[in-house]
Amino acid sequence: MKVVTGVVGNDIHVVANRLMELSLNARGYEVFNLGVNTHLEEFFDAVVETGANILLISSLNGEAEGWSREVKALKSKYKNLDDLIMMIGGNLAVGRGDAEEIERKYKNYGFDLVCHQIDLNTGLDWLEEFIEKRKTQ
Amino acid sequence: MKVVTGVVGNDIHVVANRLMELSLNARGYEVFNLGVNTHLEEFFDAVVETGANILLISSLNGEAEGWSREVKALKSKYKNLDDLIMMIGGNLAVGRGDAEEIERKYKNYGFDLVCHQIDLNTGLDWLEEFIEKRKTQ
Amino acid sequence: MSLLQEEREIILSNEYVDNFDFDEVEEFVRNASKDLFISHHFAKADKMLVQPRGGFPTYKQQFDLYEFFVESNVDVLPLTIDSNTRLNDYGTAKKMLRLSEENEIDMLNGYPLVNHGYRTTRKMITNFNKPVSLRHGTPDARLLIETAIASGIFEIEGGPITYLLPYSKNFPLDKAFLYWKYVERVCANYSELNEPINRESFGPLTATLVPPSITIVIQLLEMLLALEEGVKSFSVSFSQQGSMNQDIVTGAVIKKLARFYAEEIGCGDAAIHLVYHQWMGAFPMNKDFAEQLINMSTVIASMVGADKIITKTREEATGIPTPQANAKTVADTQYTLRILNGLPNIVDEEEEEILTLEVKAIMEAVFNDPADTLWRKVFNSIKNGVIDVPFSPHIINHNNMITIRDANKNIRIIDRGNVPIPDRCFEYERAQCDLSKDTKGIVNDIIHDIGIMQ
Amino acid sequence: MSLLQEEREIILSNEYVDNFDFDEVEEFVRNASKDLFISHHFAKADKMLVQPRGGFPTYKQQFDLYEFFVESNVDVLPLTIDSNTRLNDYGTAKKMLRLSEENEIDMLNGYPLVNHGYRTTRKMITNFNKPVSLRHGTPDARLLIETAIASGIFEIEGGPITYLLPYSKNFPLDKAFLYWKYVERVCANYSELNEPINRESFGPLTATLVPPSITIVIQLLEMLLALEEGVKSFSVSFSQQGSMNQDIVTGAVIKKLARFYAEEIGCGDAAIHLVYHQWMGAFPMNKDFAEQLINMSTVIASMVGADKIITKTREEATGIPTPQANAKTVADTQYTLRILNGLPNIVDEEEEEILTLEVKAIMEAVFNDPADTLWRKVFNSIKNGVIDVPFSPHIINHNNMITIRDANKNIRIIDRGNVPIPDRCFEYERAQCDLSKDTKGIVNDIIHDIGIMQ
Ligand code: B12
Ligand code: B12
Repeated sequence: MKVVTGVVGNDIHVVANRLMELSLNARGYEVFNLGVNTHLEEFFDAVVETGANILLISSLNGEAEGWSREVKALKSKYKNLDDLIMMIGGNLAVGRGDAEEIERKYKNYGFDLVCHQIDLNTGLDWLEEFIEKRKTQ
Repeated sequence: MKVVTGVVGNDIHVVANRLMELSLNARGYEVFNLGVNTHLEEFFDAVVETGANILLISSLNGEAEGWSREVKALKSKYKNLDDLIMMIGGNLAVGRGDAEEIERKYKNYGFDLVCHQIDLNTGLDWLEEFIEKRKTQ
Repeated sequence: MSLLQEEREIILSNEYVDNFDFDEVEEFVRNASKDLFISHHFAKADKMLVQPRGGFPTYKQQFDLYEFFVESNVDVLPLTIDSNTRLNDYGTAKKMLRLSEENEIDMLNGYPLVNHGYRTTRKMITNFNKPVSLRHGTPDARLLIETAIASGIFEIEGGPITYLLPYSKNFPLDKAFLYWKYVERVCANYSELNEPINRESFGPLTATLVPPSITIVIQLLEMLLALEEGVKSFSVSFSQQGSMNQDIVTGAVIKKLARFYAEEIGCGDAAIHLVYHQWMGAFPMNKDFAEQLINMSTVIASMVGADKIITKTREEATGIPTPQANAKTVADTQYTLRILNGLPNIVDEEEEEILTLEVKAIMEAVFNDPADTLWRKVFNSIKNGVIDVPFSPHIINHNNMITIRDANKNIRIIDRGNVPIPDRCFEYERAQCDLSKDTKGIVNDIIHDIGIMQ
Repeated sequence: MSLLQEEREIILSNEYVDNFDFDEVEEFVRNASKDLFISHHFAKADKMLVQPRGGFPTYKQQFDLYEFFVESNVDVLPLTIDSNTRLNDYGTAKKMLRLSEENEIDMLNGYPLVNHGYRTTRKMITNFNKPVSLRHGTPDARLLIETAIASGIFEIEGGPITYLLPYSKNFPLDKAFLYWKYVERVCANYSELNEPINRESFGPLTATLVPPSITIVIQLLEMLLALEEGVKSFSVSFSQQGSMNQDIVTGAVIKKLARFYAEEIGCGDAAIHLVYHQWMGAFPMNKDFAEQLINMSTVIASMVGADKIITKTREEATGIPTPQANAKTVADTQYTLRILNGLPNIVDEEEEEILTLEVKAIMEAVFNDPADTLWRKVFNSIKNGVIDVPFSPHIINHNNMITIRDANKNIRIIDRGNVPIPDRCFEYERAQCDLSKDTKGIVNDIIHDIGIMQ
């Protein structure tokens, strides 16, 4: 499976992003890592160019919400992205936040999997479960 | 002025007691220091024997309350102690305690001056003020 | 019936003690879980063990406290005894326990173990299945120790010197030696049935300007007195002194000399451990600052290489700590130990040499006392001031040694009193200090030095 | 008119800048209180200076923050700049500042200094009369620094490497070098009027498994680039690395080599200081644990012998700290510094030798680059991977060096990439690690090593 990943916005926190690439590779995905400081259009462009099945966005510095509000509108401009698995994780609010409330919000923005302050590997386990479930449907 | 001092009950915290003796001497009192582990009767006996004007009791380990309840009853057995200035200080409760509440309690037990967690020298300043005030009355 | 057993019967015939079933107690110790023995944990642990302090009047309170501790990942549970029990005043303890149980207010500053009895207490100890350490301060602890071991408490703190000179005004010292001899023998005997009962000396003493040489001498002597009676597992200890370097030097010297003297008397087979107490002197009232001090103590304990650390709480200056504050310290201390890594190897040869010379000189003076037994030699040495503990409330103590802190907060001896500190060492100690002041200036320095952590 | 002055005029002709009165600014600096100069405090202080982090959008908020800090006994005040100003987007900063002033919500993550202007800001700085340190992260900081100095801010953090490799993905590195050359010269010129303006490098870099050799090389190079331009007071810095011993060794080597290289270029008269950052990597979520970590950092800073410490707060893992949390850290840190005494003298000759050899080898490779100026040599060395910063997000950085932690949590180089680590040192570093694992095992170790404080 092909995954596009990166850190959204003006965020330069790169550590989780590097670990993400390592973990995805270790789990056998074909990874296209756009790195930090990546804007939303760049993510969707890369998904289209590579024919990726999964878009996996990180955000650490609290910027995510600002960007996520534009996801649906932007995604609808691209064709054939209906099957794309959309996932986001990291620190999805400024300061502390209620995890359930955050998950609900981001699902509304169009994400299938929301991992607020969830460990990388736990998140990737969820992704695999999600893919399994989809296959059997 | 003559002062009888010591640490009441089974309390063996001696450091403040040593410093107390030094401070009282430095302030010109004639000091009779009974040391730690001194029982209530011993205090009153010493006051009578020395003809002290002031009884200055320390308590650090939380025992004071148990003993203080018996102060009035005991004092009344001795004669001519009506003018004795009664002072107590140190750590006057087990665990935390409300300072005002503690002061009220100990005044009821018969103390003129109550110094819960008050620094030695502050306490001795209060004592001097108290003596001054008495004189002018 | 042996002499010891006879003495036991007498001690236990006490109106506050339930019928004591020796056979049952022996069976209990023989089959007790290894987890209850701290000696077992010392042997297998690869980390410093963490032990808080704490004792409450009622069974329920103590049980709740233990639950808190276990949640915060405690290694060793404490059982601190109230001060009436410490002075064998079981009558008052009983009255205050009843008052504490009936009202919502604590009338005791610890757990009155004798009044609760071993049958009740054992239920609690075995329920948690963690090693428990008995903290008391009792000169005549014979009844207390019998009750403790019968309850499943397999570490006994104290000793004839360390539980007397800081904790008593006039309890006869010779009696204390004999009572503790009894304690050592009871511990030694029970040690044959299962893992050894650990004995621990109380190194902090008055926690007030005690110089390391005095602390170490007393630790070594109590160790020797215990090993003589057959104790096989012993912890020497000391508390934070105010200078990181002095603590590290003290740790190095005490470890080296404990081994040395144990071997001297043919007890090289005993296991010797080192325990470090977080700052035991006057604490800051500011609770946030108290936490800084506590954390620093943990760091220093690691540099010292202690096997166990005994903790304080942010509430030390105000009063008996809440279970919450106590449990917080344990969790914090465990975290600090976990993240503190890459400890440097530190050796201060000059300071180690001076301290070693001092300790050996005092030890020699003790051994040279003409009395026939070690305990009598030690007794005489205290009586004649060869051993002198600053700020001891005990009337037998000379109180002639005077110590102050140098610029680095090392505790230095500026008046030897009758303690045979060798001239070379004494000159070295004084050379570190500013001695130009008059008596009043020095007294002010001492007051300041007592409050250095405030 | 000099070239520099011409450049200044251009930079300052900016619609967001009020008329800049150079003569008045010069007069102000010439007569400014010595207390505003950290260089003055370094010269006279006998304790480690404590500096928190913090910046708020409005004048009033910043003023209040300073009041909090002063109450908790701060030594150096921070001024952290918002990210729009950092990217020279003064237009957005202006808009957001207005919104922040009109509403109760912060629309900026720092103080927009250029928009507030030097006339306003100077009132605040002179009111508190404490040295202020400018924390930004700006590649083109020319206007910002002119405004800062005119405001009375006499310490400027950053540098062409340390404010770029950790903070940017693709800002052109050569431009950064030239903009910073301007900053150095402005600082150098103003330094002639009163006490020197202090420049400080940002040693923590990515705060993630950066080996000490790389940190030191970058510190030394930014120091040399500043001294070359006439800067007379400079601070090298690094952050807690995870092993106490490695920190102490790093401190010893950086102090020694900073002096050495400063003298090599004939700038031995410059004052060089050492700054230590409390742990800059991933913090524990548990705020009580965060405080333990912070306290431990302070203890290590003392062992390292730092001249200044920059603090974190208990809220680091969750979000931007409140002024209260920030002030608490300052008070706690001051207390810890006050009670920590008797620091041992620690020397690890082997580790110091290895680290010195590594730093000297990389420095030599940089100096041997054929380019004509130092900044071009450094630029080329980054480009060709002679300098390689683990976990830098910048596209120019090689990211080929691989580091892990050994059993004592020392950061060790297990893959050199293109960095000229001498063979002997490289073998030593690898010998400390368990390299028997497969790639997956090593990756897991790296993940674990990033989270060691959690
Ligand atoms: C190291 C660090 C830095 C380094 C970054 C170096 C680099 N280039 O990467 C430096 C010092 C340069 C830096 C700079 C800044 N930082 Co910073 N930084 C940190 C710090 C201390 C650790 C981050 C880290 O690397 N963690 C380790 C990695 C492995 O963990 P992680 O990033 O949390 O990711 C984990 C999970 O989130 C998850 N995850 C991440 N993405 C995804 C995606 C999916 C799908 C899943 C399942 C999981 C997942 O996986 C990881 C492992 O479990 C944090 C505070 C903290 N957490 O302790 C602040 C922090 C993130 N920084 C912060 C800020 C504000 C900044 C700055 C703006 C300036 C400033 N005020 O200091 C700048 C500029 C940044 C910018 N433009 O974005 C704030 C963010 C505030 C907020 N969100 O409310 C924090 C929280 C600190 C704070 N309390 O103020 N920072
Ligand atoms: C050192 C110490 C010890 C040493 C004492 C050595 C010795 N013989 O003196 C040792 C280790 C032996 C010890 C033992 C015990 N201690 Co103790 N000890 C302390 C400690 C850490 C410092 C006391 C000290 O010397 N301070 C320095 C002197 C100069 O200050 P001070 O005593 O507080 O006195 C000041 C004021 O109170 C005032 N003052 C005193 N008296 C008077 C009188 C007047 C009129 C005035 C105006 C002022 C005044 O003047 C002094 C200077 O300002 C305190 C906690 C703390 N404060 O940090 C606990 C503490 C006093 N101990 C306590 C306890 C309970 C005990 C023990 C019962 C055992 C236990 N559970 O740990 C045993 C006591 C046994 C007994 N029979 O009493 C408790 C008391 C609890 C309470 N009141 O609620 C405290 C508060 C610790 C705690 N938080 O649990 N202890």
